[in-house]
Amino acid sequence: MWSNFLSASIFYLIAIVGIIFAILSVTLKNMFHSALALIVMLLGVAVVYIYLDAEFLALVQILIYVGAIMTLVIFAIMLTAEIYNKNIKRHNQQKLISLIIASSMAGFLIFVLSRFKAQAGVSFFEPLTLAMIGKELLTKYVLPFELISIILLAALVGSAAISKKE
Amino acid sequence: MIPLSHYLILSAILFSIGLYGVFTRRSAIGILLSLEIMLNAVNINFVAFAKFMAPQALAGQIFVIFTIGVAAASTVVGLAIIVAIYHNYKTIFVDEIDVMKW
Amino acid sequence: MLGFPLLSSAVFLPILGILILFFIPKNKTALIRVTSGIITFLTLIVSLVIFTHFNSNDPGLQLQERLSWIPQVNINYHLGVDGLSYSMVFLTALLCFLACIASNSIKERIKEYYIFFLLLETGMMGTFLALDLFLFYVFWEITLVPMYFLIGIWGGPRKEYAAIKFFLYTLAGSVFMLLGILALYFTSTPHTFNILELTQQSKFFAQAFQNIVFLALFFGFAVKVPVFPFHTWLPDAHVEAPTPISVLLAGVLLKMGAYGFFRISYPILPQAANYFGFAIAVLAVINIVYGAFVAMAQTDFKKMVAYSSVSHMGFVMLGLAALSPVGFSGAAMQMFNHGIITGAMFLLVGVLYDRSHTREMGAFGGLRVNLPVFSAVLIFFSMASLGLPGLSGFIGEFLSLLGGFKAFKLLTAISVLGIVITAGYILVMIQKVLLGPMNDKWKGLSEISFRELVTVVPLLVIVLVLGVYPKLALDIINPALNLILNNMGVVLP
Amino acid sequence: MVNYAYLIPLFPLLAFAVNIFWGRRLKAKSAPVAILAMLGSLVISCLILKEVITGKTLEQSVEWFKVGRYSFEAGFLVDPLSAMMLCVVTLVGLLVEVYSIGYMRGDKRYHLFFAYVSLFIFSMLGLVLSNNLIQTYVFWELVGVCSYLLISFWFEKKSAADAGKKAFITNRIGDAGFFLGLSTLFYYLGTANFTQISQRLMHHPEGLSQGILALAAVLIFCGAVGKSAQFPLHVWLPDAMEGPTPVSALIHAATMVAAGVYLVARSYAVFAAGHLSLEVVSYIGIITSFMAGSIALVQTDIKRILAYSTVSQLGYMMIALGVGGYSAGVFHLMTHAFFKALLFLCAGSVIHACGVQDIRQMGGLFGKMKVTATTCLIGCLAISGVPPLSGFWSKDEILLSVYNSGNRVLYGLTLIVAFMTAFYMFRLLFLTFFGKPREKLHIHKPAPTMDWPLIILAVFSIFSGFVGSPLMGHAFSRFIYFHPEHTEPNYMVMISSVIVGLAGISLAWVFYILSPALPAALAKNFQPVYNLLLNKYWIDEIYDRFIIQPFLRLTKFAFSFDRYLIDGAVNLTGTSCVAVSRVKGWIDKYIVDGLVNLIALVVGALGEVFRRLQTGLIQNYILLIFTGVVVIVFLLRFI
Repeated sequence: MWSNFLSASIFYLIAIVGIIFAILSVTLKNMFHSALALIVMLLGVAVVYIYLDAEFLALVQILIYVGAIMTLVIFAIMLTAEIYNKNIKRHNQQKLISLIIASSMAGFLIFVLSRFKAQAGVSFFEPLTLAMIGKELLTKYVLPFELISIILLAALVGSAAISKKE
Repeated sequence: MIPLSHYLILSAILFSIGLYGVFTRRSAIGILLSLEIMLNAVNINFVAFAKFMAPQALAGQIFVIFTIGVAAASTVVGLAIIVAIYHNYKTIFVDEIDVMKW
Repeated sequence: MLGFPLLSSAVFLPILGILILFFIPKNKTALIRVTSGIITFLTLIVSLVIFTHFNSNDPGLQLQERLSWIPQVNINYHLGVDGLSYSMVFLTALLCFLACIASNSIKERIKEYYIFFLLLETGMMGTFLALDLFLFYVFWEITLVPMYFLIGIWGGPRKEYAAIKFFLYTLAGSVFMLLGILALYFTSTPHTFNILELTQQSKFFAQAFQNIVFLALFFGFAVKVPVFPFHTWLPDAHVEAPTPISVLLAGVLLKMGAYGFFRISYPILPQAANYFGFAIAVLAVINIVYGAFVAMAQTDFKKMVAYSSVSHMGFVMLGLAALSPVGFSGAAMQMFNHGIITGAMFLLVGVLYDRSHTREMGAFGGLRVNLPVFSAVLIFFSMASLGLPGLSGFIGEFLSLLGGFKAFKLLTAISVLGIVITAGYILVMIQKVLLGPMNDKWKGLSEISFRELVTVVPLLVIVLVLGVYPKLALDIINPALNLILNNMGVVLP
Repeated sequence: MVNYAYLIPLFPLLAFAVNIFWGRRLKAKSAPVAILAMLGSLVISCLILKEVITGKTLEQSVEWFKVGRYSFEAGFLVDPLSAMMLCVVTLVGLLVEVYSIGYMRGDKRYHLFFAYVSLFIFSMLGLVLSNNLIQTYVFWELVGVCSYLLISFWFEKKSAADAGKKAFITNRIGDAGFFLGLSTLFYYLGTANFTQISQRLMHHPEGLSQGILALAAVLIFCGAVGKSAQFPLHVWLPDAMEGPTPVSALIHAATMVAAGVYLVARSYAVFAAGHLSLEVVSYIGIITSFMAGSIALVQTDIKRILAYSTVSQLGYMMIALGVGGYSAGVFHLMTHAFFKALLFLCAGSVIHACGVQDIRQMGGLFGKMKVTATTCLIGCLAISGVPPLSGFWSKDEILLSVYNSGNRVLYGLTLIVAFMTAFYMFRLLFLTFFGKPREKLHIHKPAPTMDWPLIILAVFSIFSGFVGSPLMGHAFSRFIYFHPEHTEPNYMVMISSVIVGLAGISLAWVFYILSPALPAALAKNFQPVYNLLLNKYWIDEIYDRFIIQPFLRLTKFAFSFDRYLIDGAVNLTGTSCVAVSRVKGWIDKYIVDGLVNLIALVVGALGEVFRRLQTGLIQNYILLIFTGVVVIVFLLRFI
């Protein structure tokens, strides 16, 4: 029981940390800082994946998001934004209304979801293994798998073409 | 045991935060970051539903893998576009790029 | 029945030429001119080939081509040729070819010019060959559009006025014509646009109906002929049009009206033709005398020739009204000859105008001194125009008058006055332009060039040959005319 | 030989073709071409005449063209009348052409002259040979054109060009009548063939009244009036003297103007059938001959005198035909052709020699131009009717027929005309060749080619009369024979004509040799008459004032009528259409279109408001989208 409680409380902690860092990420004036905050949030999401018995996804989350994408984003920030100039406004004038809309959205969703009772009987199951994921990917989902690799390649070439100086 | 609704509420909160970021960020990169938040919120939904509704199916996890892949691709392209815009307009603030106006 | 659609090829060869012209760049003017020349020449050749397949003893319509076009309302693509239409087809082909050569004087927007020119030829050919009223109407209208542009773009100083007047006037006429055609269509049983079938049904049409339809058609055709008082578009259009177009206008377009009477009004509505005979004769005589009077008053060379056309076309109407073999032959001959002679006159006026840029007859004088060849040719055609025996103009006038005399003695006696006045204005013209002391102003005027001579010499030969031996033409035309008269119930001896 | 009659006109046609196309290269050689052709025609004509005298006639025709029931034919008719005319035309033609070699030498359009003359001869011969009225009409007109071309041969002179035009138009007026006449005949008889016309008239066809026949005859006579310069269409002939003199001799004296007489003779059957018509012919003839003769009395231009003389003589022939003296008229036609051609050629020589045409400037030319003067004297004697020259015999025949017709007034008038003829001819002769030179004129002697034709014509003028004289038993009238004529010689008539002629000559001698001052005094005393004659009865002026000017005004009026009334009506239709459409346009623009514009305006205003939403800022859009989503969700959930 204790372990259950512990794990639950760790989850809520992680969730709150993730939310806080997410908020930081969208509100911080320094773009570099907000990128770092985002990394923290992403790590938090990885933990949530572990809670959901998706260890492989957690790993992918850390490797791809934190390791690859965020590095890229930081490079882009370095290249473009004047990070240290505090005088530049980082947010536009529609903050208030955005807040209202976003929070009402959230409130509404919470309102709905909180009344949502999931069915029981989800506790006994065989854990899904990495091998099964690999097998599925190369058999049932081979076409989307190949497609995604092509998309990645296209994105690679396309981004190189776009950002090339005239 | 954490109920499904809590995962979903977490996801909803994250999504709304991302939405707020998209609404308010002036910098294009900031918007991109907020988008990542939203994507992650969605991914949480996928995995959570997969775990609670169809535990034997791998579809949820595999979808997330694809989503991550597509997100990576879109981020890359988006960043490239931002760099290109920066070359042309010497700014990455989207409220200064209003050529789509009437 | 011949396998090869000869008549269609005569009609659509110019269209082919237009398609070829589309692919020739605008600035290759020489190529454009040569191409159009070749196309018109080929059309002429086709018209001669038609003659070799033409049996002049057969009075009916030959070489017929018939395709269903709009079967729902019984409209056919139906062509055919008889002696009467052959003379017109040949005239069209010949004058188009010569006018095409004469078009060298056109210097701007050449490609468009030739495109319109060839379109005009198709329209004229089609009008003379069509045996379906609907098709006839379509071709009739086709001629209108290119003519409008040809006058309106390449014309003289008042070209817009002339072009619009021409267009609206003839359009107003053809609207009535269309009404007449539709009336015929809905009255015939079974409904048909076929001229031959309508001719067969002519006896079932009531007199009153015939009269009304005849008047409607008359208005359409009379504008084109032109019959007094619908003639005022003619001087304007003729004067403003460029030379080759005046040639076609006077040479061919006017004949379309008269041809309409021959082919449609008279055979299909014989009783009405009989009923209105006297009225038409009166108008014809007014045409002859009045046209000559007005021509006499002109100082502008081209205008004089234009009004002389009014006068000469009066003979056609007189011959028609006579409703006898002699009158009809005269009218048909006069149609052909007027085309040739007036065509040549306009060409010659053009020759003079190209050099001097004036058409005031009074401004010239004594040109015969240094333009002997031009003068000889002009005098020749002037004599033909005033109906000198031995030249073709005489035969038409003579037969028309002879036919007219049988039917309307007094009217014909009055119209003979027209001959005298014609001599008057033609001679005044010759004197003003060619005779008298030489005007020093025109000392430098160059003689008629070889190319210009080429355009008039064939006409000259025709005028002479037909004048001396009219049998050539009459033997082709007469069987067809006799058939028309027979169908109309005119008793032939 | 008769079968080859068609060759006669063919030769000159050939010569015409050669000269018109290659004349410029032939230059002086164009004359021999024409003359050779003429010679050929003359030879054939003479041979034919010889055969015709033996009683052979021939009519041949081919179909020219056929319309309906009518066949129009081309053919030739060789009978005594045409055979005689052929010889006269070819002979005079030949002599005139020979004469022209000298007369036209050095002219710029030398070859054209011979071309035209050849064409004229061709047409004239065609006219003579025609066997039907339509063919006659064809050549009739052709002859007129040649005349036109030759009169205005020196077209640089305005007067020549005017004269040509006048001649042509005046002739056309007559031709119009001719045309109607032939149409009438053709319509009622169904044929235009001379022989068939005569035959059918003999059988008195039904429906053909005297009146119609007379009308047809008079209409045909209109043509003759035009061509033969009879009153009232005589005005062109004196003006036609603007042409070269040989042309005047050939066309306007000997041949073409005689065509009118020939036409009347040819269609005499018609005239004889319509009674009234012959009277018309004789009255026109006497009016013409009297009027022209009196005008000739006072003219001073040598050619004009001859021209009026010609008109007068043609009137004479008409009188003869009118009173039934068929052979007399034709006989005079022949003799007149010779002596009038002779006189004209003489005049030509004189003009050529001294360069002036006014006889008052001449005088005393006898010594310098012996051949010309002598032949001219012969011509004058012949025309004055002095026996035994040709004119005497033919004039006597005419006087005899007039006398026999019983119309004494007519007879008296013809005698007066004969007197006048003798007077003015000798007036011309005396003033030109006798007395003293009135002005110093440089005289060049005529070339021999100009003298020889004179001599030949003089010979014919002397002797051609004998063929019709009682001495040879009226051989001519028996040859030409139309119907039995009174051929008994009447010595009273004969003597009276001689006396009248001699009286005229004597009076001229008194006036112009004996006391040259007399004419002027006479003119002064009879000023009005003198003026009347000098101004040719003011006929030209009357025509100009009462016919030509009103006509021209009428044409101007017709043109204005056309321009302003008819075309005005058309334009009015056009303008009123435009006006109506203006009104409709206004309605369209401000009412119908106004509504449309109002709607557009409202939409535009709204757009002006709502376009504020279109900021171009993507974030605004997203915000709005989600606002929408939220609102919708709330609405769905709570309402």
